[in-house]
Amino acid sequence: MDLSLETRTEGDRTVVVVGGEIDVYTAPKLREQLIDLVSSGAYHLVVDMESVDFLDSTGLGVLVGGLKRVRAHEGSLRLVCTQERILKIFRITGLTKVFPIHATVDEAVSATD
Amino acid sequence: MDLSLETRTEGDRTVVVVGGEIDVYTAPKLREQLIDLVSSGAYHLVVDMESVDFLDSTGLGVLVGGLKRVRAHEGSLRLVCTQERILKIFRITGLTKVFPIHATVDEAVSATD
Amino acid sequence: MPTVELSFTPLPAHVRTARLIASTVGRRVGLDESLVDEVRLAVGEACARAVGVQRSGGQADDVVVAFSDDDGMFTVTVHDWAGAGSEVEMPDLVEATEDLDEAFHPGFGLAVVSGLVDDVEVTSGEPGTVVRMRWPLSSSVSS
Amino acid sequence: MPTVELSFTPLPAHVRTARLIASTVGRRVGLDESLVDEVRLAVGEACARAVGVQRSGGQADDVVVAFSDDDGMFTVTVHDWAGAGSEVEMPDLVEATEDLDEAFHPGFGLAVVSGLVDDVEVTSGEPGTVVRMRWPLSSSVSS
Ligand SMILES: Nc1ncnc2c1ncn2[C@@H]1O[C@H](COP(=O)(O)OP(=O)(O)O)[C@@H](O)[C@H]1O
Ligand SMILES: Nc1ncnc2c1ncn2[C@@H]1O[C@H](COP(=O)(O)OP(=O)(O)O)[C@@H](O)[C@H]1O
Repeated sequence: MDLSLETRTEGDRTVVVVGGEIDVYTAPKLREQLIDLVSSGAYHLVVDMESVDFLDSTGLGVLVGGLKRVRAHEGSLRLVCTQERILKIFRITGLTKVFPIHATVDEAVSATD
Repeated sequence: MDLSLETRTEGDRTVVVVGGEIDVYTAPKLREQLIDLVSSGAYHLVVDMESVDFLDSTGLGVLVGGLKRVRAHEGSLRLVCTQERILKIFRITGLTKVFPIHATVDEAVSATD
Repeated sequence: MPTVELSFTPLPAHVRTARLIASTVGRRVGLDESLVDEVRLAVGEACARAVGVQRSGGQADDVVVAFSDDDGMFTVTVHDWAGAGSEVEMPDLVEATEDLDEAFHPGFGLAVVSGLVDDVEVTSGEPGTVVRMRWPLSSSVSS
Repeated sequence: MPTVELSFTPLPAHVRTARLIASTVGRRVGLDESLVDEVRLAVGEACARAVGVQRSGGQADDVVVAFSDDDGMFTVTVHDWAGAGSEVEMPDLVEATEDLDEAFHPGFGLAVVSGLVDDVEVTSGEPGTVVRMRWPLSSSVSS
Protein backbone atom coordinates (compact mmCIF):
# COMPACT_ATOMS: atom_id res chain seq x y z
CA MET A 1 0.00 0.00 0.00
CA ASP A 2 1.14 3.47 -0.75
CA LEU A 3 1.45 6.52 1.48
CA SER A 4 -1.43 8.98 1.82
CA LEU A 5 -1.06 12.47 3.26
CA GLU A 6 -3.69 15.00 4.30
CA THR A 7 -3.10 18.31 5.98
CA ARG A 8 -5.45 20.59 7.88
CA THR A 9 -5.14 23.48 10.32
CA GLU A 10 -6.55 23.48 13.86
CA GLY A 11 -5.86 26.82 15.57
CA ASP A 12 -2.09 27.34 15.53
CA ARG A 13 -1.48 23.63 14.90
CA THR A 14 -1.13 21.88 11.58
CA VAL A 15 -2.41 18.31 11.58
CA VAL A 16 -0.85 15.90 9.08
CA VAL A 17 -2.89 12.71 8.71
CA VAL A 18 -0.67 9.92 7.39
CA GLY A 19 -2.00 6.63 6.04
CA GLY A 20 -0.45 3.50 4.55
CA GLU A 21 3.20 2.52 4.69
CA ILE A 22 6.00 4.88 5.70
CA ASP A 23 9.06 3.06 4.48
CA VAL A 24 12.25 3.48 2.52
CA TYR A 25 10.15 3.84 -0.62
CA THR A 26 7.54 6.37 0.53
CA ALA A 27 9.42 8.26 3.27
CA PRO A 28 10.78 10.87 0.80
CA LYS A 29 7.19 11.98 0.18
CA LEU A 30 6.58 12.54 3.89
CA ARG A 31 9.90 14.37 4.21
CA GLU A 32 8.93 16.75 1.40
CA GLN A 33 5.57 17.40 3.03
CA LEU A 34 7.19 18.26 6.39
CA ILE A 35 9.79 20.49 4.72
CA ASP A 36 7.06 22.30 2.77
CA LEU A 37 5.04 22.90 5.92
CA VAL A 38 7.99 24.32 7.86
CA SER A 39 9.00 26.48 4.87
CA SER A 40 5.49 27.90 4.76
CA GLY A 41 5.66 28.83 8.45
CA ALA A 42 3.86 25.90 10.10
CA TYR A 43 6.02 25.21 13.17
CA HIS A 44 3.54 23.35 15.37
CA LEU A 45 2.85 20.00 13.78
CA VAL A 46 0.67 17.09 14.85
CA VAL A 47 1.32 13.92 12.87
CA ASP A 48 -1.64 11.55 13.10
CA MET A 49 -0.30 8.01 12.60
CA GLU A 50 -3.49 6.10 13.41
CA SER A 51 -3.89 4.94 9.80
CA VAL A 52 -0.26 3.97 9.31
CA ASP A 53 0.07 0.25 8.56
CA PHE A 54 3.81 0.05 8.50
CA LEU A 55 6.68 2.19 9.72
CA ASP A 56 10.36 1.50 9.29
CA SER A 57 13.52 3.27 10.38
CA THR A 58 13.55 5.48 7.30
CA GLY A 59 10.16 6.77 8.44
CA LEU A 60 11.52 7.34 11.94
CA GLY A 61 14.43 9.25 10.41
CA VAL A 62 12.04 11.54 8.55
CA LEU A 63 10.05 12.23 11.73
CA VAL A 64 13.26 13.00 13.63
CA GLY A 65 14.28 15.30 10.79
CA GLY A 66 10.92 17.06 11.02
CA LEU A 67 11.37 17.50 14.76
CA LYS A 68 14.76 19.12 14.22
CA ARG A 69 13.31 21.52 11.68
CA VAL A 70 10.41 22.72 13.85
CA ARG A 71 12.68 23.00 16.89
CA ALA A 72 14.89 25.38 14.92
CA HIS A 73 11.81 27.67 14.95
CA GLU A 74 10.81 27.01 18.59
CA GLY A 75 8.11 24.74 17.23
CA SER A 76 6.79 21.31 18.16
CA LEU A 77 6.07 17.99 16.53
CA ARG A 78 3.58 15.75 18.30
CA LEU A 79 2.51 12.28 17.27
CA VAL A 80 -0.88 10.64 17.57
CA CYS A 81 -0.59 6.88 17.85
CA THR A 82 -2.24 4.11 19.84
CA GLN A 83 -1.23 1.16 17.62
CA GLU A 84 0.93 -1.20 19.61
CA ARG A 85 2.96 -2.40 16.61
CA ILE A 86 3.91 1.16 15.70
CA LEU A 87 4.53 2.26 19.30
CA LYS A 88 6.86 -0.70 19.69
CA ILE A 89 9.20 0.73 17.07
CA PHE A 90 9.37 4.05 18.88
CA ARG A 91 10.08 2.23 22.14
CA ILE A 92 12.80 0.01 20.67
CA THR A 93 14.62 3.01 19.31
CA GLY A 94 14.15 5.11 22.44
CA LEU A 95 12.22 7.71 20.46
CA THR A 96 9.31 7.65 22.92
CA LYS A 97 11.57 9.92 24.98
CA VAL A 98 11.99 12.31 22.08
CA PHE A 99 8.46 12.63 20.69
CA PRO A 100 5.38 13.53 22.70
CA ILE A 101 2.94 10.74 21.77
CA HIS A 102 -0.78 11.30 22.24
CA ALA A 103 -3.82 9.04 22.09
CA THR A 104 -6.03 11.45 20.12
CA VAL A 105 -5.62 14.41 17.79
CA ASP A 106 -7.65 16.56 20.21
CA GLU A 107 -5.25 15.78 23.02
CA ALA A 108 -2.26 16.57 20.81
CA VAL A 109 -3.76 19.82 19.51
CA SER A 110 -4.51 21.11 22.99
CA ALA A 111 -1.24 19.96 24.58
CA THR A 112 1.13 22.73 25.62
CA ASP A 113 3.68 21.06 27.92
CA MET B 1 -5.37 -18.49 -0.19
CA ASP B 2 -5.89 -22.14 0.35
CA LEU B 3 -8.34 -24.56 -1.25
CA SER B 4 -11.72 -25.21 0.35
CA LEU B 5 -13.92 -28.18 -0.54
CA GLU B 6 -17.53 -28.91 0.38
CA THR B 7 -19.62 -31.79 -0.87
CA ARG B 8 -23.37 -32.31 -0.89
CA THR B 9 -25.86 -34.59 -2.68
CA GLU B 10 -28.69 -33.36 -4.89
CA GLY B 11 -30.72 -36.31 -6.18
CA ASP B 12 -28.33 -38.59 -8.06
CA ARG B 13 -25.76 -35.80 -8.40
CA THR B 14 -22.93 -34.96 -6.06
CA VAL B 15 -22.06 -31.27 -5.92
CA VAL B 16 -18.48 -30.34 -5.01
CA VAL B 17 -18.15 -26.67 -4.10
CA VAL B 18 -14.54 -25.55 -4.58
CA GLY B 19 -13.17 -22.28 -3.23
CA GLY B 20 -9.78 -20.57 -3.26
CA GLU B 21 -6.83 -21.49 -5.44
CA ILE B 22 -6.56 -24.73 -7.40
CA ASP B 23 -2.90 -24.86 -8.26
CA VAL B 24 0.17 -27.08 -8.21
CA TYR B 25 0.15 -26.83 -4.41
CA THR B 26 -3.51 -27.56 -3.65
CA ALA B 27 -4.54 -29.69 -6.65
CA PRO B 28 -3.59 -32.97 -4.90
CA LYS B 29 -6.32 -32.26 -2.32
CA LEU B 30 -8.94 -31.88 -5.04
CA ARG B 31 -7.70 -35.01 -6.78
CA GLU B 32 -8.07 -37.02 -3.56
CA GLN B 33 -11.59 -35.70 -3.09
CA LEU B 34 -12.62 -36.71 -6.61
CA ILE B 35 -11.03 -40.14 -6.25
CA ASP B 36 -12.80 -40.68 -2.90
CA LEU B 37 -16.16 -39.72 -4.40
CA VAL B 38 -15.80 -42.07 -7.35
CA SER B 39 -14.61 -44.90 -5.06
CA SER B 40 -17.71 -44.42 -2.92
CA GLY B 41 -19.95 -44.73 -5.95
CA ALA B 42 -20.64 -41.10 -6.83
CA TYR B 43 -20.38 -41.07 -10.64
CA HIS B 44 -22.37 -37.93 -11.46
CA LEU B 45 -20.38 -34.96 -10.27
CA VAL B 46 -21.02 -31.24 -10.46
CA VAL B 47 -17.97 -29.12 -9.61
CA ASP B 48 -19.01 -25.62 -8.62
CA MET B 49 -16.10 -23.30 -9.43
CA GLU B 50 -17.82 -19.98 -8.71
CA SER B 51 -15.64 -19.35 -5.64
CA VAL B 52 -12.37 -20.35 -7.29
CA ASP B 53 -9.93 -17.43 -7.39
CA PHE B 54 -7.19 -19.08 -9.32
CA LEU B 55 -6.87 -22.14 -11.53
CA ASP B 56 -3.75 -23.41 -13.21
CA SER B 57 -2.97 -26.31 -15.52
CA THR B 58 -2.42 -28.70 -12.61
CA GLY B 59 -6.00 -27.98 -11.59
CA LEU B 60 -7.15 -28.60 -15.16
CA GLY B 61 -5.28 -31.89 -15.12
CA VAL B 62 -7.09 -32.98 -11.97
CA LEU B 63 -10.47 -32.12 -13.49
CA VAL B 64 -9.62 -34.05 -16.64
CA GLY B 65 -8.54 -36.98 -14.46
CA GLY B 66 -11.86 -36.82 -12.62
CA LEU B 67 -13.71 -36.83 -15.92
CA LYS B 68 -11.86 -39.95 -17.02
CA ARG B 69 -12.72 -41.71 -13.77
CA VAL B 70 -16.47 -40.99 -13.88
CA ARG B 71 -16.62 -41.86 -17.57
CA ALA B 72 -15.21 -45.30 -16.72
CA HIS B 73 -18.48 -45.73 -14.80
CA GLU B 74 -20.74 -44.16 -17.43
CA GLY B 75 -20.82 -41.08 -15.20
CA SER B 76 -20.56 -37.35 -15.81
CA LEU B 77 -18.57 -34.38 -14.57
CA ARG B 78 -20.13 -30.97 -15.09
CA LEU B 79 -18.65 -27.63 -14.18
CA VAL B 80 -20.39 -24.52 -12.90
CA CYS B 81 -18.48 -21.39 -13.83
CA THR B 82 -19.32 -17.90 -15.05
CA GLN B 83 -16.02 -16.20 -14.16
CA GLU B 84 -14.41 -14.91 -17.32
CA ARG B 85 -10.82 -15.33 -16.06
CA ILE B 86 -11.44 -18.99 -15.26
CA LEU B 87 -13.41 -19.69 -18.43
CA LYS B 88 -10.55 -18.23 -20.42
CA ILE B 89 -8.24 -21.00 -19.23
CA PHE B 90 -10.71 -23.67 -20.35
CA ARG B 91 -11.01 -21.96 -23.71
CA ILE B 92 -7.26 -21.60 -24.25
CA THR B 93 -6.76 -25.28 -23.61
CA GLY B 94 -9.75 -26.36 -25.67
CA LEU B 95 -11.34 -27.96 -22.61
CA THR B 96 -14.62 -26.11 -23.15
CA LYS B 97 -15.23 -28.85 -25.71
CA VAL B 98 -14.60 -31.57 -23.15
CA PHE B 99 -16.47 -30.31 -20.09
CA PRO B 100 -20.12 -29.28 -20.03
CA ILE B 101 -19.95 -25.84 -18.39
CA HIS B 102 -23.09 -24.43 -16.76
CA ALA B 103 -24.01 -21.03 -15.40
CA THR B 104 -25.70 -22.31 -12.22
CA VAL B 105 -25.64 -25.41 -10.02
CA ASP B 106 -29.39 -25.91 -10.66
CA GLU B 107 -28.79 -25.99 -14.40
CA ALA B 108 -25.94 -28.47 -14.00
CA VAL B 109 -27.89 -30.72 -11.64
CA SER B 110 -30.88 -30.94 -13.97
CA ALA B 111 -28.86 -31.30 -17.18
CA THR B 112 -29.15 -34.68 -18.88
CA ASP B 113 -27.79 -34.15 -22.39
CA MET C 1 20.52 -7.29 -15.80
CA PRO C 2 17.52 -8.66 -13.99
CA THR C 3 15.77 -6.25 -11.66
CA VAL C 4 14.62 -8.99 -9.31
CA GLU C 5 15.70 -12.58 -9.34
CA LEU C 6 14.15 -15.36 -7.31
CA SER C 7 15.52 -18.85 -6.90
CA PHE C 8 13.86 -21.62 -4.96
CA THR C 9 14.12 -25.34 -4.28
CA PRO C 10 11.72 -27.23 -6.59
CA LEU C 11 8.66 -27.49 -4.34
CA PRO C 12 5.04 -26.71 -5.25
CA ALA C 13 4.62 -24.31 -2.34
CA HIS C 14 7.30 -22.02 -3.79
CA VAL C 15 5.40 -21.72 -7.05
CA ARG C 16 2.86 -19.67 -5.09
CA THR C 17 5.59 -17.41 -3.83
CA ALA C 18 6.81 -16.95 -7.41
CA ARG C 19 3.29 -16.03 -8.53
CA LEU C 20 2.90 -13.51 -5.76
CA ILE C 21 6.22 -11.92 -6.66
CA ALA C 22 5.32 -11.87 -10.34
CA SER C 23 2.22 -9.79 -9.70
CA THR C 24 3.95 -7.54 -7.16
CA VAL C 25 6.98 -6.82 -9.33
CA GLY C 26 4.79 -6.51 -12.41
CA ARG C 27 2.62 -3.88 -10.74
CA ARG C 28 5.66 -2.08 -9.48
CA VAL C 29 7.23 -1.70 -12.91
CA GLY C 30 3.95 -0.32 -14.23
CA LEU C 31 2.30 -3.33 -15.82
CA ASP C 32 -1.27 -2.63 -16.83
CA GLU C 33 -3.67 -4.03 -14.23
CA SER C 34 -5.46 -6.04 -16.92
CA LEU C 35 -2.22 -7.95 -17.58
CA VAL C 36 -1.34 -8.72 -13.96
CA ASP C 37 -3.61 -11.75 -13.83
CA GLU C 38 -2.16 -13.11 -17.03
CA VAL C 39 1.40 -12.63 -15.78
CA ARG C 40 0.58 -14.33 -12.50
CA LEU C 41 -0.92 -17.34 -14.24
CA ALA C 42 1.80 -17.60 -16.89
CA VAL C 43 4.67 -17.32 -14.40
CA GLY C 44 2.94 -19.86 -12.18
CA GLU C 45 2.59 -22.30 -15.08
CA ALA C 46 6.20 -21.91 -16.14
CA CYS C 47 7.39 -22.41 -12.55
CA ALA C 48 5.09 -25.37 -11.93
CA ARG C 49 6.47 -26.95 -15.08
CA ALA C 50 10.07 -26.30 -13.98
CA VAL C 51 9.37 -27.74 -10.53
CA GLY C 52 7.71 -30.74 -12.14
CA VAL C 53 10.49 -31.63 -14.59
CA GLN C 54 13.15 -31.19 -11.93
CA ARG C 55 11.32 -33.35 -9.43
CA SER C 56 10.63 -36.08 -11.91
CA GLY C 57 14.30 -35.95 -12.93
CA GLY C 58 15.47 -35.95 -9.31
CA GLN C 59 17.22 -32.64 -9.96
CA ALA C 60 17.26 -30.62 -6.71
CA ASP C 61 18.91 -27.43 -7.96
CA ASP C 62 17.06 -24.18 -7.49
CA VAL C 63 14.61 -23.04 -10.13
CA VAL C 64 15.48 -19.47 -11.13
CA VAL C 65 12.99 -16.78 -12.10
CA ALA C 66 14.27 -13.43 -13.31
CA PHE C 67 12.15 -10.30 -13.69
CA SER C 68 13.32 -7.24 -15.55
CA ASP C 69 11.94 -4.19 -17.28
CA ASP C 70 13.84 -2.83 -20.25
CA ASP C 71 12.78 -0.79 -23.24
CA GLY C 72 9.17 -0.64 -22.16
CA MET C 73 8.87 -4.41 -21.79
CA PHE C 74 8.43 -6.53 -18.70
CA THR C 75 10.43 -9.72 -19.19
CA VAL C 76 10.21 -12.83 -17.05
CA THR C 77 12.43 -15.85 -17.60
CA VAL C 78 12.08 -19.17 -15.83
CA HIS C 79 15.06 -21.54 -15.86
CA ASP C 80 15.12 -25.18 -14.96
CA TRP C 81 18.17 -27.45 -14.84
CA ALA C 82 16.50 -30.65 -15.91
CA GLY C 83 18.77 -30.98 -18.93
CA ALA C 84 17.91 -31.30 -22.58
CA GLY C 85 15.13 -33.75 -23.23
CA SER C 86 12.72 -32.43 -20.62
CA GLU C 87 9.76 -32.20 -22.95
CA VAL C 88 8.92 -28.81 -24.27
CA GLU C 89 6.36 -29.63 -26.93
CA MET C 90 3.07 -27.88 -26.51
CA PRO C 91 0.48 -30.56 -27.19
CA ASP C 92 -2.80 -29.86 -28.86
CA LEU C 93 -4.77 -30.23 -25.70
CA VAL C 94 -8.12 -30.89 -27.30
CA GLU C 95 -6.64 -33.80 -29.23
CA ALA C 96 -4.73 -35.02 -26.21
CA THR C 97 -7.62 -35.06 -23.79
CA GLU C 98 -8.65 -38.66 -24.18
CA ASP C 99 -5.22 -39.83 -23.13
CA LEU C 100 -4.65 -37.19 -20.59
CA ASP C 101 -4.38 -38.17 -16.99
CA GLU C 102 -4.06 -35.93 -14.01
CA ALA C 103 -0.49 -37.17 -13.79
CA PHE C 104 2.09 -34.45 -14.24
CA HIS C 105 2.37 -33.41 -17.86
CA PRO C 106 4.93 -30.67 -18.51
CA GLY C 107 3.51 -29.72 -21.89
CA PHE C 108 0.12 -28.90 -20.44
CA GLY C 109 1.34 -25.85 -18.55
CA LEU C 110 3.33 -24.63 -21.54
CA ALA C 111 0.23 -24.87 -23.68
CA VAL C 112 -1.50 -22.55 -21.24
CA VAL C 113 1.47 -20.19 -21.32
CA SER C 114 1.57 -20.07 -25.09
CA GLY C 115 -2.19 -19.61 -25.24
CA LEU C 116 -2.07 -16.72 -22.79
CA VAL C 117 1.09 -14.87 -23.70
CA ASP C 118 1.67 -13.37 -27.12
CA ASP C 119 5.41 -13.05 -26.77
CA VAL C 120 6.87 -16.30 -25.44
CA GLU C 121 10.03 -18.16 -26.35
CA VAL C 122 10.99 -21.61 -25.11
CA THR C 123 14.60 -22.72 -25.45
CA SER C 124 15.55 -26.23 -24.52
CA GLY C 125 19.07 -27.55 -24.13
CA GLU C 126 21.79 -27.89 -21.56
CA PRO C 127 21.59 -27.25 -18.67
CA GLY C 128 17.80 -27.13 -19.07
CA THR C 129 14.87 -25.19 -20.43
CA VAL C 130 14.40 -21.44 -20.42
CA VAL C 131 10.90 -20.01 -20.82
CA ARG C 132 11.05 -16.30 -21.67
CA MET C 133 7.84 -14.28 -21.58
CA ARG C 134 7.44 -10.61 -22.38
CA TRP C 135 4.67 -8.09 -21.89
CA PRO C 136 4.49 -4.45 -22.95
CA LEU C 137 4.52 -1.84 -20.21
CA SER C 138 2.02 0.95 -20.60
CA SER C 139 4.05 3.26 -18.37
CA SER C 140 7.32 3.15 -16.51
CA VAL C 141 6.34 3.99 -12.94
CA SER C 142 9.58 3.06 -11.30
CA SER C 143 12.29 0.59 -11.96
CA MET D 1 20.72 -24.68 1.27
CA PRO D 2 18.37 -21.74 1.06
CA THR D 3 14.76 -22.57 0.39
CA VAL D 4 14.09 -19.30 -1.40
CA GLU D 5 16.62 -16.73 -2.48
CA LEU D 6 15.85 -13.29 -3.79
CA SER D 7 18.28 -10.89 -5.38
CA PHE D 8 17.46 -7.41 -6.55
CA THR D 9 19.10 -4.25 -7.81
CA PRO D 10 19.57 -1.81 -4.93
CA LEU D 11 16.40 0.27 -5.24
CA PRO D 12 13.96 1.24 -2.46
CA ALA D 13 10.96 -0.21 -4.34
CA HIS D 14 12.47 -3.68 -4.17
CA VAL D 15 12.70 -3.50 -0.40
CA ARG D 16 8.91 -3.72 -0.40
CA THR D 17 9.04 -6.82 -2.54
CA ALA D 18 11.53 -8.35 -0.11
CA ARG D 19 9.22 -7.58 2.82
CA LEU D 20 6.26 -9.14 1.08
CA ILE D 21 8.27 -12.27 0.33
CA ALA D 22 9.55 -12.42 3.90
CA SER D 23 6.04 -12.61 5.30
CA THR D 24 4.79 -14.99 2.61
CA VAL D 25 7.69 -17.42 2.94
CA GLY D 26 7.63 -17.10 6.72
CA ARG D 27 3.94 -18.03 6.86
CA ARG D 28 4.51 -20.86 4.48
CA VAL D 29 7.22 -22.48 6.59
CA GLY D 30 4.97 -22.26 9.64
CA LEU D 31 6.13 -19.09 11.36
CA ASP D 32 3.83 -18.12 14.19
CA GLU D 33 1.47 -15.35 13.06
CA SER D 34 2.62 -13.14 15.94
CA LEU D 35 6.15 -13.18 14.50
CA VAL D 36 5.25 -12.41 10.90
CA ASP D 37 5.08 -8.69 11.52
CA GLU D 38 8.44 -8.71 13.24
CA VAL D 39 10.03 -10.68 10.40
CA ARG D 40 8.57 -8.33 7.82
CA LEU D 41 9.90 -5.27 9.61
CA ALA D 42 13.32 -6.77 10.36
CA VAL D 43 13.89 -8.04 6.82
CA GLY D 44 12.74 -4.66 5.49
CA GLU D 45 15.22 -2.85 7.73
CA ALA D 46 18.09 -5.10 6.78
CA CYS D 47 17.29 -4.71 3.08
CA ALA D 48 16.82 -0.95 3.32
CA ARG D 49 20.21 -0.75 4.99
CA ALA D 50 21.82 -2.90 2.28
CA VAL D 51 20.24 -0.79 -0.46
CA GLY D 52 21.39 2.35 1.32
CA VAL D 53 25.03 1.37 1.78
CA GLN D 54 25.29 0.10 -1.79
CA ARG D 55 23.75 3.22 -3.24
CA SER D 56 25.92 5.55 -1.21
CA GLY D 57 28.94 3.48 -2.26
CA GLY D 58 27.87 3.47 -5.88
CA GLN D 59 27.81 -0.33 -5.78
CA ALA D 60 25.17 -1.61 -8.21
CA ASP D 61 25.40 -5.35 -7.55
CA ASP D 62 22.28 -7.17 -6.49
CA VAL D 63 21.38 -7.34 -2.82
CA VAL D 64 20.79 -11.00 -1.92
CA VAL D 65 18.22 -12.22 0.61
CA ALA D 66 18.11 -15.92 1.46
CA PHE D 67 15.29 -17.62 3.37
CA SER D 68 15.58 -21.11 4.79
CA ASP D 69 14.04 -23.31 7.42
CA ASP D 70 16.26 -25.84 9.13
CA ASP D 71 16.10 -27.52 12.51
CA GLY D 72 12.93 -25.73 13.51
CA MET D 73 14.36 -22.28 12.77
CA PHE D 74 13.49 -19.78 10.09
CA THR D 75 16.69 -18.10 8.97
CA VAL D 76 16.94 -15.00 6.82
CA THR D 77 20.26 -13.58 5.67
CA VAL D 78 20.71 -10.28 3.87
CA HIS D 79 23.97 -9.72 1.98
CA ASP D 80 25.32 -6.49 0.64
CA TRP D 81 28.49 -6.00 -1.42
CA ALA D 82 29.46 -2.60 -0.12
CA GLY D 83 32.79 -3.88 1.18
CA ALA D 84 34.26 -3.72 4.66
CA GLY D 85 33.83 -0.35 6.28
CA SER D 86 30.15 0.07 5.55
CA GLU D 87 29.14 1.02 9.05
CA VAL D 88 27.59 -1.70 11.13
CA GLU D 89 27.60 -0.13 14.59
CA MET D 90 24.24 0.03 16.21
CA PRO D 91 24.13 3.52 17.72
CA ASP D 92 22.37 4.34 20.94
CA LEU D 93 19.51 6.08 19.22
CA VAL D 94 18.37 8.11 22.21
CA GLU D 95 21.83 9.59 22.58
CA ALA D 96 22.16 10.11 18.87
CA THR D 97 18.90 11.92 18.35
CA GLU D 98 20.15 15.46 18.64
CA ASP D 99 22.58 14.89 15.79
CA LEU D 100 20.33 12.72 13.78
CA ASP D 101 19.14 13.95 10.47
CA GLU D 102 16.68 12.36 8.14
CA ALA D 103 19.69 11.67 5.93
CA PHE D 104 20.39 8.00 5.39
CA HIS D 105 21.94 6.40 8.45
CA PRO D 106 22.73 2.70 8.11
CA GLY D 107 23.06 2.09 11.83
CA PHE D 108 19.53 3.25 12.51
CA GLY D 109 17.90 0.32 10.76
CA LEU D 110 20.25 -2.16 12.39
CA ALA D 111 19.34 -0.76 15.78
CA VAL D 112 15.71 -1.53 15.01
CA VAL D 113 16.66 -5.03 13.86
CA SER D 114 18.66 -5.76 16.98
CA GLY D 115 15.90 -4.34 19.16
CA LEU D 116 13.28 -6.50 17.48
CA VAL D 117 15.06 -9.76 16.86
CA ASP D 118 16.54 -11.85 19.67
CA ASP D 119 18.81 -13.91 17.44
CA VAL D 120 20.70 -11.64 15.08
CA GLU D 121 24.30 -11.70 13.92
CA VAL D 122 26.01 -9.03 11.85
CA THR D 123 29.25 -9.90 10.08
CA SER D 124 31.15 -7.20 8.26
CA GLY D 125 34.03 -7.71 5.89
CA GLU D 126 34.75 -8.40 2.27
CA PRO D 127 32.79 -8.42 0.05
CA GLY D 128 30.29 -6.73 2.39
CA THR D 129 28.01 -7.16 5.36
CA VAL D 130 25.84 -10.16 6.15
CA VAL D 131 22.91 -9.74 8.53
CA ARG D 132 21.67 -13.11 9.73
CA MET D 133 18.38 -13.27 11.65
CA ARG D 134 16.72 -16.35 13.07
CA TRP D 135 13.29 -17.09 14.49
CA PRO D 136 11.93 -20.27 16.02
CA LEU D 137 9.24 -22.11 14.11
CA SER D 138 6.33 -23.37 16.16
CA SER D 139 5.44 -25.98 13.58
CA SER D 140 6.80 -27.16 10.27
CA VAL D 141 3.82 -26.88 7.94
CA SER D 142 5.66 -27.41 4.71
CA SER D 143 9.12 -26.76 3.47
N1 LIG E 1 0.41 -17.20 -4.71
C1 LIG E 1 -0.15 -16.32 -3.93
N2 LIG E 1 -0.92 -15.38 -4.47
C2 LIG E 1 -1.47 -14.45 -3.69
N3 LIG E 1 -1.30 -14.37 -2.37
C3 LIG E 1 -0.55 -15.30 -1.80
C4 LIG E 1 0.06 -16.32 -2.54
N4 LIG E 1 0.74 -17.08 -1.71
C5 LIG E 1 0.56 -16.60 -0.52
N5 LIG E 1 -0.22 -15.53 -0.56
C6 LIG E 1 -0.59 -14.72 0.58
O1 LIG E 1 0.08 -15.23 1.72
C7 LIG E 1 -0.87 -15.50 2.74
C8 LIG E 1 -0.46 -16.74 3.47
O2 LIG E 1 -0.67 -17.85 2.65
P1 LIG E 1 -1.15 -19.15 3.36
O3 LIG E 1 -2.56 -18.97 3.85
O4 LIG E 1 -0.10 -19.53 4.35
O5 LIG E 1 -1.16 -20.19 2.16
P2 LIG E 1 -1.26 -21.72 2.45
O6 LIG E 1 -2.45 -21.89 3.35
O7 LIG E 1 -1.44 -22.33 1.11
O8 LIG E 1 0.05 -22.09 3.10
C9 LIG E 1 -2.21 -15.60 2.09
O9 LIG E 1 -3.19 -15.06 2.92
C10 LIG E 1 -2.07 -14.79 0.83
O10 LIG E 1 -2.51 -13.48 1.02
N1 LIG F 1 5.81 -4.60 0.94
C1 LIG F 1 4.57 -4.95 0.68
N2 LIG F 1 3.83 -5.44 1.66
C2 LIG F 1 2.58 -5.82 1.42
N3 LIG F 1 1.99 -5.74 0.22
C3 LIG F 1 2.69 -5.24 -0.75
C4 LIG F 1 4.00 -4.82 -0.60
N4 LIG F 1 4.46 -4.38 -1.76
C5 LIG F 1 3.48 -4.51 -2.60
N5 LIG F 1 2.40 -5.03 -2.02
C6 LIG F 1 1.16 -5.33 -2.68
O1 LIG F 1 1.30 -5.04 -4.04
C7 LIG F 1 0.25 -4.18 -4.46
C8 LIG F 1 0.77 -3.21 -5.46
O2 LIG F 1 1.61 -2.30 -4.84
P1 LIG F 1 1.57 -0.83 -5.39
O3 LIG F 1 0.23 -0.22 -5.08
O4 LIG F 1 2.01 -0.87 -6.81
O5 LIG F 1 2.66 -0.13 -4.49
P2 LIG F 1 3.21 1.29 -4.88
O6 LIG F 1 1.99 2.14 -5.07
O7 LIG F 1 4.03 1.69 -3.72
O8 LIG F 1 3.99 1.06 -6.14
C9 LIG F 1 -0.28 -3.52 -3.24
O9 LIG F 1 -1.67 -3.35 -3.35
C10 LIG F 1 0.05 -4.49 -2.14
O10 LIG F 1 -1.04 -5.34 -1.88
